[in-house]
Amino acid sequence: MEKWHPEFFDRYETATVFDLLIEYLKSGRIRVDKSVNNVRAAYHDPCNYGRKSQELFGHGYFDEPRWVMDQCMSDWVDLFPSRGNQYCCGGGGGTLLTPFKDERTHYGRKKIEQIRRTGVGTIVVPCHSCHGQIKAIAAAYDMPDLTVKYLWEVVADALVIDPD
Amino acid sequence: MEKTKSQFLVLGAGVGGICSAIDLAETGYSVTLVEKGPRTGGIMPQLDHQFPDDHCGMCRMLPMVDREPGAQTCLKRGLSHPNIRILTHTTLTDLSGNPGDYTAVLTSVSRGVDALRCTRCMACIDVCPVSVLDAFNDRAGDRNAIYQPFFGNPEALPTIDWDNCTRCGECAQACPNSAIDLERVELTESVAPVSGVIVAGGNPLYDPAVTDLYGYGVLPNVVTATAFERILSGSGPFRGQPVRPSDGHPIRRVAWIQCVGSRNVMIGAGHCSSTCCMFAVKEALLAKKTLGSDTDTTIFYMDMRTYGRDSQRYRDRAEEESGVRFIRCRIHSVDPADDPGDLKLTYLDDLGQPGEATFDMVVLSTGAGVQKELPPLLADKTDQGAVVTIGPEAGLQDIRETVLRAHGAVSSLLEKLNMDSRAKTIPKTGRAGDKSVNRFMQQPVIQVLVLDNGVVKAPQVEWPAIEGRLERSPGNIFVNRLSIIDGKDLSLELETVLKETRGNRLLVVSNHIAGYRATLTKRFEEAGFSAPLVEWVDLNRNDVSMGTETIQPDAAMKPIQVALMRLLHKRPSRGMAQVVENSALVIGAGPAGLSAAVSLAEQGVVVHLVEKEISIGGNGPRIQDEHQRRPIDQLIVRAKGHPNISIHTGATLGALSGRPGHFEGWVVKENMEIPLSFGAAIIATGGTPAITEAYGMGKHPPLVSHFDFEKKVLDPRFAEDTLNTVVMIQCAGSREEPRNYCSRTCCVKALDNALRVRQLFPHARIVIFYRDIMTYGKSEELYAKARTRRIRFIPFNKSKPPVVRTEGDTVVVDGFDPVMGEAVHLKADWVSLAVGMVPKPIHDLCRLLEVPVTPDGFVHEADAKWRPVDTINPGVFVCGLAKGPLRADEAVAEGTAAALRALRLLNRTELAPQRHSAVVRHAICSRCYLCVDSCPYGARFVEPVLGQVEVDPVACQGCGTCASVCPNSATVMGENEDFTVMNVIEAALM
Amino acid sequence: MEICTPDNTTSSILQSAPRRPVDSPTPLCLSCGTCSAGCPITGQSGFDPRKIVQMVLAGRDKELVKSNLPWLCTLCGKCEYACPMGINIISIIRTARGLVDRDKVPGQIHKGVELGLKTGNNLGLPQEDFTFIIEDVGEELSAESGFEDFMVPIDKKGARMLHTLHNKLVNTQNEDLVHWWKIFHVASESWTIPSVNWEGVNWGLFSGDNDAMKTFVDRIAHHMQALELSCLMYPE
Amino acid sequence: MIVEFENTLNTPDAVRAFLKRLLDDALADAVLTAFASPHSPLPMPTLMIDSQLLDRAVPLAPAAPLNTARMAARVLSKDIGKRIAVVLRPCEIRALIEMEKLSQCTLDPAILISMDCFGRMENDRYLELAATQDDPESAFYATPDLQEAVCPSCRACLRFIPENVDVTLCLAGQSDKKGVTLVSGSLKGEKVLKKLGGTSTDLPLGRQADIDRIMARRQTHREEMTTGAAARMADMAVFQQTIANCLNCYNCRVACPVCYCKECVFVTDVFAHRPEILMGRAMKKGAVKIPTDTTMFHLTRMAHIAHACVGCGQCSSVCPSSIPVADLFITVSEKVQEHYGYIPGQDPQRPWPFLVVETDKQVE
Amino acid sequence: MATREPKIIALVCNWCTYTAADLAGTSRLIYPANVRMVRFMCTGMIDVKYIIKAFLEGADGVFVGGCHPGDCHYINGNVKAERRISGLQVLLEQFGIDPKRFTLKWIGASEGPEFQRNMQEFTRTIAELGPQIESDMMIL
Repeated sequence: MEKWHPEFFDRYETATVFDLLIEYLKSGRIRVDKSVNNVRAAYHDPCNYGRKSQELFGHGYFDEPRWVMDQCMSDWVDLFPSRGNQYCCGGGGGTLLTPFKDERTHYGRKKIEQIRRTGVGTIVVPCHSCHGQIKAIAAAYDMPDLTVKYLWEVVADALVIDPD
Repeated sequence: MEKTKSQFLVLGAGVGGICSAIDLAETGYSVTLVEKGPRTGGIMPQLDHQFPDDHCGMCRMLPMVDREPGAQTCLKRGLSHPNIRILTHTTLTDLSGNPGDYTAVLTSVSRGVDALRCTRCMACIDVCPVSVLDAFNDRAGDRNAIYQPFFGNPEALPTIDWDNCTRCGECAQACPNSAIDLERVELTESVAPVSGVIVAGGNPLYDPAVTDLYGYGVLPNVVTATAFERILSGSGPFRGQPVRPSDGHPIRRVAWIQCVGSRNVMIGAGHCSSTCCMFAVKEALLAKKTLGSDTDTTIFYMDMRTYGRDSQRYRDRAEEESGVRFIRCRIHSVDPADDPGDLKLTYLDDLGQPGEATFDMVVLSTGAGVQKELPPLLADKTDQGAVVTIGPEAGLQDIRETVLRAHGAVSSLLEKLNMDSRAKTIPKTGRAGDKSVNRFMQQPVIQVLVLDNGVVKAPQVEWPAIEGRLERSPGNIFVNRLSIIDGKDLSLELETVLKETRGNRLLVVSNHIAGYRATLTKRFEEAGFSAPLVEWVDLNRNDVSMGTETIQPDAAMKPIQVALMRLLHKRPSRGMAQVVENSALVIGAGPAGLSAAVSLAEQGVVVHLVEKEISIGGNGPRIQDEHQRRPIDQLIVRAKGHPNISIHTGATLGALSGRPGHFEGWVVKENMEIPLSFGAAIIATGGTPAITEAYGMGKHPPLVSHFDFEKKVLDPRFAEDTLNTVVMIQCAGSREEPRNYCSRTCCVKALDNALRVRQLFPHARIVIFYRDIMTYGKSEELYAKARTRRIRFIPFNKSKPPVVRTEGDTVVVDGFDPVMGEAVHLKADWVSLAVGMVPKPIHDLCRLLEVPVTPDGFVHEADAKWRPVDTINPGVFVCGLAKGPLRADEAVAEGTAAALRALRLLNRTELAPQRHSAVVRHAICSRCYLCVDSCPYGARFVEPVLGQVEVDPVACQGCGTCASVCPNSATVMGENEDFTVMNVIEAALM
Repeated sequence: MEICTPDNTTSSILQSAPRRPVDSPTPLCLSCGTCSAGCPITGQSGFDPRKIVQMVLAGRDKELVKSNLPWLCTLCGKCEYACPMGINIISIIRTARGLVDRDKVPGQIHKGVELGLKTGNNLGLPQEDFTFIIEDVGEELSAESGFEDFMVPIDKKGARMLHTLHNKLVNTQNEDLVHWWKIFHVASESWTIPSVNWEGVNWGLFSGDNDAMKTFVDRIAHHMQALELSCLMYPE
Repeated sequence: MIVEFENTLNTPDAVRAFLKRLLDDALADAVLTAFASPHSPLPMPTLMIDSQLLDRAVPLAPAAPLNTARMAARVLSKDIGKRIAVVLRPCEIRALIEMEKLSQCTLDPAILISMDCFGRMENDRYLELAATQDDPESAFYATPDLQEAVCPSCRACLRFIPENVDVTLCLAGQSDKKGVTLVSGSLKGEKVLKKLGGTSTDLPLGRQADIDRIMARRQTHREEMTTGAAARMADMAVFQQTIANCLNCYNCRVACPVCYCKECVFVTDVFAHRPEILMGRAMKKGAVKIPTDTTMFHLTRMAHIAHACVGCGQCSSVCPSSIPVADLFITVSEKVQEHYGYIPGQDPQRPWPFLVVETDKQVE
Repeated sequence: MATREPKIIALVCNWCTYTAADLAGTSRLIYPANVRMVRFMCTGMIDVKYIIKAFLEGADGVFVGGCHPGDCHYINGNVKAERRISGLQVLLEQFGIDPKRFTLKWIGASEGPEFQRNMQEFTRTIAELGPQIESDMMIL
């Protein structure tokens, strides 16, 4: 975007999913009740929002999602490693669209190991690829009970809906 | 300027600072050693073991003579030298004036504890509620905000860590003597005149907490190398019973990750930190020793930089005998393994195959951090020559290099200030003044000073009972009791006692003496009781009081009796002082020898420079790089023109007799014998390129040594030929038996050659087969440069070297590239072999000089780390290639260092016999010569006419081995004569 | 500056692959193995980041492009994260992907790109089907309490925010469409979904196809202008 | 080389003839051997140059008022270019070899001659024998009963066959007591025997059997002796009793061939206590015996040389208080020598054991 | 007499074991009070006479502490001492002095806890062995 439409940023605002969620939560446009999400969860940093954003734009979205998690999860933990040195789910870079399923699954073992070590039943991601891949590897590595949720999904789940 | 009052400032009391302070002090100057932190010693007190002998050995840095038991022992516990004043918690805040006459302003921060009132009961430490990560254990343990910074020194004072102290006042309340003042006070003093300043700021280590790769700070079982050594240490957080920090499980598997914070341009650390490789090997062996030989120890490395003379063998032994695993792969990051606390590392093995291993602990070999800038205050003055820094430009240094640099810094400082080396105060440790000598000569009359210290928590003693017993003891004993507290009431009374006493020896008995000792020692000296005439009994010492509050007279009398016995047997030193010749013999006029000769000559020493070849300069003039050669050319010019240097070329040392301080011998030159006498000798005989038959060297013309290849490349005709492929093979014939050492210079030369070829032939194929690229320190940048210039580097292991063969007229090199996972076959126009260096034959010379030689034919130094240019012969020093492979600039630096060490000897006008050296009683000596054989220093020799055993009082270090093999006490040890010791034992068993 | 490679050939990958924004010198690979040690698929089907870098440095572009290696990588950047020499490994791999003949791009990536270019979404879903699905899910949501007045704002001119969609939500995982809609609704956000070119995923990034990438980006810009929107919500 | 010499003469005469030949043929410049002076039959070590005087030499006399090794060491304290034949008992040879290790002598100029040793008598016993026999040498040699009358350490000696000598005089197994069989033990010895011009022969037939028989008897004696001695020093209290009559005369150490000190440490100032020290000790114990340090002396002497004790028994022979010093010494040194794996006199190249430092324990 | 406290004398080298003892002291690692320490420059200077003397003066145990092999300040004085002392042990055993009463240990300067451990163990051993036969007339 920067490369091809440098004028774009002068004309329009842009917002990441995190910016939006935080904006809504901080301004009070939405309210959440974290007791709804009462299972222990872990958060996974997608490469694109985290490490690669850090590399390309000088800012990795590490703290933002964690702030959101704090708002709407009653109990959540980090994987290890996390943030900049987080393991990729194994489904990035378009590999979900390639026929190299075995390699992809092999790649995913690292993610599974990470999740297993935390002992959580739910993993929260803010990325479609990660969502799909983690579901796939959970099946491949015999963790059928692992729930994979979008970050906005846990927000939506915890939304306090005024009766009026 | 009055030269006898010359004093120097040394900033920083790490290894370099202590070493230069001792050098200056022993050369006769007074030194103020300034340390910002709470203690001296730098990193050393944290480490118990050093490569290559796996022991500390720091004490070997101390002067080997003139020792008083207890005065100077373990440098970990602190430094004590009569010419050195130590100021901890102190910084230099101003420096004005001119070289040779500076005025320094020093600012000290109070420790918060009154040295005189504190009884070292440590109640303050016990109650302190603050717990901080202990820097001494490199965060592997905790300490309080009030703590004892010195290692194992019973007299060291607790100190408040002002940054972490909450001023809660618990300690002040717990202190029985109100010794604690919670107000931080800064005191300023000015010191003048200061002749020069040595800056030994040390090098900070990289802090791995700034990266998340290794989980440092998050995973408790990931520690730094320093912390791991603390964990293994008996004085460390686990008190010698190391366990895994996370859960107290035994440590069975340990991995080291090399290059943490080094060789990483992404963090601005393009350098190699030089020391970490050997540190890791040492730690791996230490781990095996401490944790059991079946401990799994694995080192993940890029290049194992074993460039020291003894390092390669050490590493090989670690691998082959002790089973330390070495894996050539840089580790990406540390992951937890499935079992809690375990750590998992993934890597590529030597064949490029992926591997995974689980460890209990991961040790980060952290390198040098960001070098502190020299404060402008000092930076401004470095040009003036009287402010000298100890090599910060070279980055992190091991002990040996630091010690060498310290010697060199002192040498160049003295040289620049043009100090007349013989106008100075001779150190007077333990040497008796006039009055003391008289006292020594008298029948022992003992004055006992009972110093009753009124502070609470000092042991309570029933003094009258003790006094009564003392007075009843046989012999002439007088007792006076003085009350002291806070140093008050001491001065007048003490003066009177010392003035009026009939005693000629002093026994000080007190229930708490720490803090007073220095002042009292000075007062005693003034009254003519030099240190050897005084014995101290501090009943507050743990081994006497055993922590009890009241000491029974019986218990108190034990140490008192022992001290009495020792005093009764005090005797003056025997033997005649020997004149020292202010001249030196330097053997070999290469870079090292020239440097030593010029440095000595500049300081007023007459130098005989003896060179076997017909011209001087050694390998210097053959150095092709003009930038490297210039300093040596300059040295040649300076040596030739120096009035204090006489040069004998085409000459060798023919014979030698005498002893340190005064040798006599002759130099053989064209069948002429020129007699010479000199006070010290410096061996600088150098070395030559090695001859090898490796890879068929000598059989095929395109196979040349890298020295010859360098000449070819520099020949203008070289560029005229066509050139397709150059192959270089490193470590040809070296780093394996029988020449199992790194020659240190070959990698840099190969890189230089490769880059030169690249410049001439932009399209040539240049391949370097290497085992480990030894570009330590800044030369790593050269390696990096070569990597960007289309030079292919292929690693190989000792067991699978590349093969050189011929195909018709062409030479072909076959190898395997583990990175690409493929075999390579290279038709080479040239194959350049890094043949390495060997020392010149020196066995005959070393026999003459009574200096041992290593199996590789190098001169064996006194101690590889702590006394790198000394030999066990105190009058003989060594530098340059004769001692081990090194670069020309390093040889020059070693030359200066050796000069300084020689100067320490030559600076004295005479050598007084040491009180602790051995003496032979010829009348009863049976001449069995067991003592001669058992002397570890070769300090004994047989006088040829009568066959008497003579002791060289300078070479003798007072170890007493001779006395213990002598069945009839015909050889005796200064004050530790048999009857003294036996009476002491008897007293101790009362 | 021409970057020469050790084996006397030049690498076009090395020359065209963008450098990393960090201050890294000319490709200075010490072949230390950090990248490979950290990569979860090192050793799988011959994958080895260090080898890829060394191949490029050796000018062996063709060999690399012909292999599966570039496609096994998830471009996750973990290798680069620890590379002590700041090598642009990801760019090198992406550039290598771009040099593969388009018909040899494995799997659905290139097909998706082509469909996306042609139809506005990587599935090639016709516009009617899309609006049907979206509205259907919207209706379902309005059945929930608190969302009774919910309607999916398609092509709503003058709205504040553009919301693009990941094709998989439209395709198979409709149930996950509603999370954002709920949030927007409760937050009373003014937002819209374009009825055409709604694709939120730029597969050009994956295939190494920079031209396609540009086209997708152009479309976003076009939406913003045409629908008079003021804020772009980056695709998830 | 083995030579049968002068088989017509009786053995002592044959030995004397051999020694004479050494001087007459200039194979040696001097002979050091036992010599009975006109004043007393008790033989004294004597350095002889005149071959005629050798007629009065009694090399095989079963007496040794002195351990001749110490005397030999004086003659051999340095090499003055003269070859000296020394005739010593095996124990004396061992002592001499130890002496050389301690630089007390050089064996280069020496021709070491020794014999199968049947022991020596105490001086008074020998004088008795000499009073009754014209030729006590031959009588002793021929009478097994007399051979049982040697001193206790000889009776317990297991190393009565010479080692490390140039020439051995074979006495065991010579049934006819005529002549002597000479065996060379070195090149030096072989040269001497060649020059004598004898013909090479075999060892006496009954020699080994004779040796075995003597050995068996001595082993019994030795066991008795060590058992007895061990009981006399089982603990410090018993040991005190054993040495209670010691006068601190230090005769034992003067007689000892390996106690090589010019002056014993116990007569130096180390043990010449000042009055305040003596008073101090008296105060501590209530009383102090003077001379002091008796136990100290015996233990220290053992500590100094137990590893080198050759078992000659001179210490006991000279003790005025009849303390069985040698028994104690032999018993203790057996253990100490076993501990160090060191046998005195066995290997001239081997240094004293506590001087050996294992190289792997040294600093590199 | 039989119940008296064991008398133990420790002959230690200045550089290593004495330093370790100090370290034990500053670390407040208490060891039994019946240990009396005599400091030497090097264990290599410990004469056999000293040890005999100690036993004759009523020591129930003699502890010799020096630097680890290779760490001797004087190159190898410690290993020479070891060699000499081992023979003396055998000798004294003949006089009923249990070899356990006389031990040589390497304790490095940083091994304060090791020093404490050794002192405790040695004292325990000596206490178990009971007092050495003591005679007032021992100096005989």
